[in-house]
Amino acid sequence: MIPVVALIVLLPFAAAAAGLLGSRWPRGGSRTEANDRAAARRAAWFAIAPGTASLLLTLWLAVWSARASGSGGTAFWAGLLPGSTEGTLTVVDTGSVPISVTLRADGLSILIGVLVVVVALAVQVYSVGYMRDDPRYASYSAFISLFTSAMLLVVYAGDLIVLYAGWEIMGLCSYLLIGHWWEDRANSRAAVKAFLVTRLGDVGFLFGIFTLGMAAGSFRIDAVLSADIPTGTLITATMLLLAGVAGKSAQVPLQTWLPDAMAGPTPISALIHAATMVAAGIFIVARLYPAFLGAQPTLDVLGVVAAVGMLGAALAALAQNDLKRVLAYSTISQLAYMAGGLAAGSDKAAIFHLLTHGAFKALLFLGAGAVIHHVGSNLMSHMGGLRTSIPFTFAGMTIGFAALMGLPPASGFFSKDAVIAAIEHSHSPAQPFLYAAALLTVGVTGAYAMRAWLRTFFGPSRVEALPEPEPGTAHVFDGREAPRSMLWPIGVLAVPALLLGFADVAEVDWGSALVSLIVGLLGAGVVYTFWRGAPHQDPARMLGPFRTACERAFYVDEAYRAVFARPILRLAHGVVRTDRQVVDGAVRGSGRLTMGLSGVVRLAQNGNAQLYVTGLLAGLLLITVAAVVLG
Amino acid sequence: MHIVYPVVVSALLFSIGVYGVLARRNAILVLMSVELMLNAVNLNLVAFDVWLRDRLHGGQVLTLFVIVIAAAEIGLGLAIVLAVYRNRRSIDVDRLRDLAEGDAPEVSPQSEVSPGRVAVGEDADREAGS
Amino acid sequence: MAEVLDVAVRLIVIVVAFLLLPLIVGQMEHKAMAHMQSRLGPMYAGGFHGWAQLIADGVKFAQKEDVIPAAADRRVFAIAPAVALVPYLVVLVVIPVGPGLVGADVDAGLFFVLAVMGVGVLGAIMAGWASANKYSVLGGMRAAAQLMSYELPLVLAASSVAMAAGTLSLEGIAEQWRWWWLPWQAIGAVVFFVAGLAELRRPPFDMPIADSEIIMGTMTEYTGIRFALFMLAEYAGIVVLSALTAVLFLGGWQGPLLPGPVWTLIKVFVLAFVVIWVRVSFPRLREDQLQKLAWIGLVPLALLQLALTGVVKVLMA
Amino acid sequence: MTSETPGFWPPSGPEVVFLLLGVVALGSALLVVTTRQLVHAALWLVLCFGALAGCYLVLTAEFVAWVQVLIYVGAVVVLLLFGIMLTRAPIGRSADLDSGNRWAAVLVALATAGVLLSVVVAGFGAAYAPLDPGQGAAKPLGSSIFRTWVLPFEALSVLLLAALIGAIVISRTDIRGRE
Repeated sequence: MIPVVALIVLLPFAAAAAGLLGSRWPRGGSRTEANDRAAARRAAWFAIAPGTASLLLTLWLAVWSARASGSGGTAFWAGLLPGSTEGTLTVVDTGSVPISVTLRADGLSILIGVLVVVVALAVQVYSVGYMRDDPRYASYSAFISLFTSAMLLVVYAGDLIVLYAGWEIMGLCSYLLIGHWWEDRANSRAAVKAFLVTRLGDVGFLFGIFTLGMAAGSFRIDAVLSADIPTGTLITATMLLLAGVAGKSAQVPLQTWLPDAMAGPTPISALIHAATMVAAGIFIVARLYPAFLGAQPTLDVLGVVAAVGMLGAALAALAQNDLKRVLAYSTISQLAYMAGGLAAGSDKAAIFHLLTHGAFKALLFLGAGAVIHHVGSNLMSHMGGLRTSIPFTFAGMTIGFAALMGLPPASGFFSKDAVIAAIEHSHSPAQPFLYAAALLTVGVTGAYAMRAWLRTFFGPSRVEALPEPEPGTAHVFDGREAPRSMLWPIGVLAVPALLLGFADVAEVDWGSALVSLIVGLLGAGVVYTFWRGAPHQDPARMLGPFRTACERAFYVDEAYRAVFARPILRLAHGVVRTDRQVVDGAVRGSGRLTMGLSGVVRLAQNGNAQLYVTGLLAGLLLITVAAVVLG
Repeated sequence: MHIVYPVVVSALLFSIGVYGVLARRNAILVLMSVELMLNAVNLNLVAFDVWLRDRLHGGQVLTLFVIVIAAAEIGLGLAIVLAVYRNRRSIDVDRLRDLAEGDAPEVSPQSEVSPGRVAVGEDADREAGS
Repeated sequence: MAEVLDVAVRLIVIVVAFLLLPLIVGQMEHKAMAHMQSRLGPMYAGGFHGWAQLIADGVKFAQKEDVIPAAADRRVFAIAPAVALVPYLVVLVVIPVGPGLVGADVDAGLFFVLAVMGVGVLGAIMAGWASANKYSVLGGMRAAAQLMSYELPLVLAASSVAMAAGTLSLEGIAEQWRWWWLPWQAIGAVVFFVAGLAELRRPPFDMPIADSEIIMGTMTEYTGIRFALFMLAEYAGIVVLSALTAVLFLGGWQGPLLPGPVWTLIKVFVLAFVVIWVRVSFPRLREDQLQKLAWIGLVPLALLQLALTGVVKVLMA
Repeated sequence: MTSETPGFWPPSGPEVVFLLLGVVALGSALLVVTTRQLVHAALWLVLCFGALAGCYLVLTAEFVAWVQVLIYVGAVVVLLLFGIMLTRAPIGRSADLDSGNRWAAVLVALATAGVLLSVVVAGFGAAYAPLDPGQGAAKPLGSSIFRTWVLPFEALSVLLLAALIGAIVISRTDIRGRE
């Protein structure tokens, strides 16, 4: 089955290469509108056809795995998809620990793989409509393909170094895609920020890989997991890996890049926040879960991080005016749930929530894209009363918000319940804190989901008073429902978002589910009450003086700027000044000193021959006198 | 005859010539001073020739040679001085500063029309033609 | 005491000769030139053929106001006539009239004569420069250039005869002279005489005072007694040149029948007459012609004479 | 050498004459380097050279004396005057015949005089040479030149020729260097 896996990974890669190199061939030179349109059409085919093929192959792989009689395991995917396969394509000899280019397909990777290809294909199809008039659509779709390919590589990698390669390519692609509208300085800044912050985590990640690899004597995941590694080493390695996880999955304290990454086109947000990049962090922990289980302090840290992240991000989401930023903070919050699930010892709950979250968050983002596409603005204060003008999107997003809030029967209800139940029953030292945070977050989640839903689709319509669209936002306003290529993915994604939860319906802990449901509804109800009182106004006013802090995400960016950026800038300025004044000054000063001295000497070199002769004779006399006196 | 007399006269004459060479700015005056120095040497030569009673008359013969060389020198020197005068309208040795490092202070701005040739003062425009 | 008397007598004789001979030559020029130009010349002063004309001229010059131009360099202007005149007086001292009849016998007499005559030109240059007159300066420069050019053939021709005689003493040369030296040293004689004329700035070599070009050249600003001194210097120069030529090339006092000093005087006056004759006969040369004559005429000729003398000398020895 | 060296006082006749001429020569030389009129400098130079010729005569170097007069006074000074006139020397005083480093020149000249005088007085203070007329006559000098010193003489004539050609080439404006 390894060739099939390789094909799944390579097809999007080939699509990326073809889209980058071939979409304009053979008439690449002239940038006429007709050419652009033809190139976009061709690029769309290049993007969608391999994506579809990849999806079909993944499904076939899943079917094969389901039928196979696998080795089994504790995780639920082992029961669902018991078949697994692993194959080494080549071994790169490095002189110490060899790198084996290994692919591995088991239940976990196939599950995530399905999520990835489905969301990616949905995003590609959606982008055809969303980015219809963009002159750089070809490179955009090619980057998405490359992104998909990289994520699939991460998912199917059987070797940590191979995994790391995909991991890094993803970082690159996120940079390219977030900065797609680089004409606006803010967008390119956001791209650079995302790149740098995730890179900060990647450093730790890379060293974590090295630590593990060195300790195990191999980079192969099997070997690493089965190796007998001392606990200290394991804690060090997992802590380092955690940095990478926090970076990629936007966990505290490296979460700041994600809200800013909303500068990219909305489908990109869907892709990054639902299926690929942020999922990668959670996936890695799940993949290496045995190692993490051996390092309890790491899991404790992860739990604290998750607790802080889920509540803080949810509160921040509650105060945002930008619909996409609401969803972004929501993503951070939900990812923190998954991290919490992992910290609580249940990788199954985390992956389950990852899957459902991937579905409903992609749905929400694509729906938000459709709304933005319709309104021409990201800001909820510009929206309102949209349920009548875009009913299809309204329906899709209602399902999405329900899943987010954890309302039955939407998928989020089951997965979140699983996570909360896992937290409730865990024996981690951070358990009480984590549990309290999780429950509180459920309430806040209900509140902000309700608020976003109400602000967007209910209340008075403010569409007519719109200003011209700004760069960096969706740039087409046609006042109708979005094109069909955008609606189809919404419809398709709505199905798993609604129904995926029933996959695990048997294991629902109804007690804790009821508690969380009540808390969630309580939060939603408070918001609804506030909203009923004054539909024109933002229900976030209930936060009172706390609102600004929430809106600014508790000043983390400012704090970072004050703690890291400014001192570093000051240091850099100092270094520059030192270089200019001390180092260059020494160089220039020595030059100037030489020039000055030579200037003094030059005074004698004034071209007056008589002066020369005078000096000559004076010297001669001195020598004579000296010779006579001394001799 | 005490040899010290001609030798002292010679030494003083030489010193006077030294002063002239160093202090005079007109090139012809400098040439004259050089002649004074040469004459001082000649006087010395003659005096020592007499003192040593040289049978070969080396001193006096050398004096004659020096005189001849002085004549040749004055001919060439004047030719050079005249060539300089033709080009620069000046034979002040302290204004002939092409050897100076950097800009010679004497070069007036309007005279920098032709590089490599420092024309002095208002004579710059009516040079050559002779 | 006798020595002092001897020296005194000699000097007195020389001064008398120095005062008398130029006058005679001047008077001769007056009359000879007049006759050559078919006129009488001065006829009234002193009676017989105006013999006292030059004395009268001298008196007139002495009476004239001594004018010095305001812009002139006064001291140099004043000294210049003396510088022009004195060398000829000094030269006369060493010219022998007969055997032993000489003011002072100098070992290197020929050299002495040539050296001192060269100094005379300084007078012309000083006069030309000090007058603060551009014509005068031009004249002075011409005089200097002329001196520079003609000094060379003069010295070369003189050295030829010195070589022939084997001595630099004028008396010695005159003693050594034989009749066949006339053809042998003919070229040298002509060169010497012509170059001497040029050095005296006599016509046709009188560019420094060419009146039709530069008014009166070096003498433009001179009047009265100073002008008279320049004229005196010129005639004294004629006497000196004639005497030198006679001593060097014509055997000096050597001659049949008549006593030596008489022969000398005859030769001197004949040569002086030739000088006058040349003046009347030839037009003035142009400046470039003058230089050309010196450098491509006289110098090669003098060198030729020198070579000839040397060859003959070697053959005879 | 005579075994008995006369004292400095009283000076002999030639010595008196020599000293007088020396004073004249030094005085006129001083005027040459200090006068503010160019042409006067040349004329004082004539006097200086003349006095020096007299010194040579006193020192029995007769031939050298006349050569001095012939070449220096008759040729060199005339050439210098020629040059002065060609460079348009003004009549009267020129304000700027001395350059700026005059005082340095005075110092150096005085130092030179001091050094030379101390050396020669220390070295030759007692030297005495009786004057012997005829030593510097043309004949012994000529035979010396053309016997012993004939090779330097020839070399010198070549030098003179070279100087002659050089002076012509330099002063003629119609002779151009090879382009």
